[in-house]
Amino acid sequence: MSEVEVEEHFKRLTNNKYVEGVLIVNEDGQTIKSNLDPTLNKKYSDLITKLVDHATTCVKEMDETNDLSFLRVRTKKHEIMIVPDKEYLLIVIQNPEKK
Amino acid sequence: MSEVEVEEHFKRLTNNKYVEGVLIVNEDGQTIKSNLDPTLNKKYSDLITKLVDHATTCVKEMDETNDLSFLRVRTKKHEIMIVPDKEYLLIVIQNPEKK
Amino acid sequence: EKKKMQQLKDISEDDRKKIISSNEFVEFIDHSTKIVERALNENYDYMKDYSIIKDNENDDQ
Amino acid sequence: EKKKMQQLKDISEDDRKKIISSNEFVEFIDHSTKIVERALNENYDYMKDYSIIKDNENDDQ
Repeated sequence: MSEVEVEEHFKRLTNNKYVEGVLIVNEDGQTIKSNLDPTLNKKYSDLITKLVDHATTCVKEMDETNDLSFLRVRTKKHEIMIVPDKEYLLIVIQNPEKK
Repeated sequence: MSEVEVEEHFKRLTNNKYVEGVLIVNEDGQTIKSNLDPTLNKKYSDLITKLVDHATTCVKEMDETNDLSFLRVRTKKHEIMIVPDKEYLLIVIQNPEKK
Repeated sequence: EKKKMQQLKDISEDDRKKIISSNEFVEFIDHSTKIVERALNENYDYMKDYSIIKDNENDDQ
Repeated sequence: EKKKMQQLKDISEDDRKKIISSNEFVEFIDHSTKIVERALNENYDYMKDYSIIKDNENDDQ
């Protein structure tokens, strides 16, 4: 496992024909890897980090022993898939309509 | 279309073997129909209504012309599926592990 | 926003009845339950790592 | 929480390099991309109403 494999995993996602964007941020919303343009990247990282905080709090308040493992935000135009972790977030934007 | 059909749709969900709970609330989080016990019902309706507000705001701030159509909150223990509408929310809790 | 602050009262029985028989509500139920039923019928769980060989998969549970 | 208030600086290049080569990060990428890829490979769109007959389905788009 090394940086090369991280690059490979990242490429496999960005090359997927349904994927419109891939963004990896740390818990503060700072970008580690992304293929989005800077303005979109800033907007998505800030907003989605906050949304994940809310979702995690919501899950914890319902059941202290539970935890958020995946969030799918389907909108009219696309779907945002978010895999949260203690320190990082993987955010992938896809357009399922083409299926 | 009538009350009978609403009941039928509701039953079809509650009878599904993966489904652990079905809850329909209005935009203020007041319960219209539910098969959860009162305490769980209160907790879920309050928390999920707030989460949906956050998710809708997040989607709108990213793109004014977009809209939230479906939210899937996957946790360690179950999955919460939420279909939002102008006035109502359908909330279904399922346990996909059994699949 | 006073209403949100104090403890939110439940809907009265009449209001509930009115809502349930209203067109908007019936249409919402028809539309939203269809989506959820399609999602429920996906018998593929994307969280599960199917690559783990069947027998030791149960040890993970 | 001062950090959150003022405009969040980007990560320095060194920190980014350190994170990308750290075990936790590589494990996170391996685990999380697998989940997303399985979700991406579902070729079934639960939002789509497949019951509408093929030809007039395109008018809905």
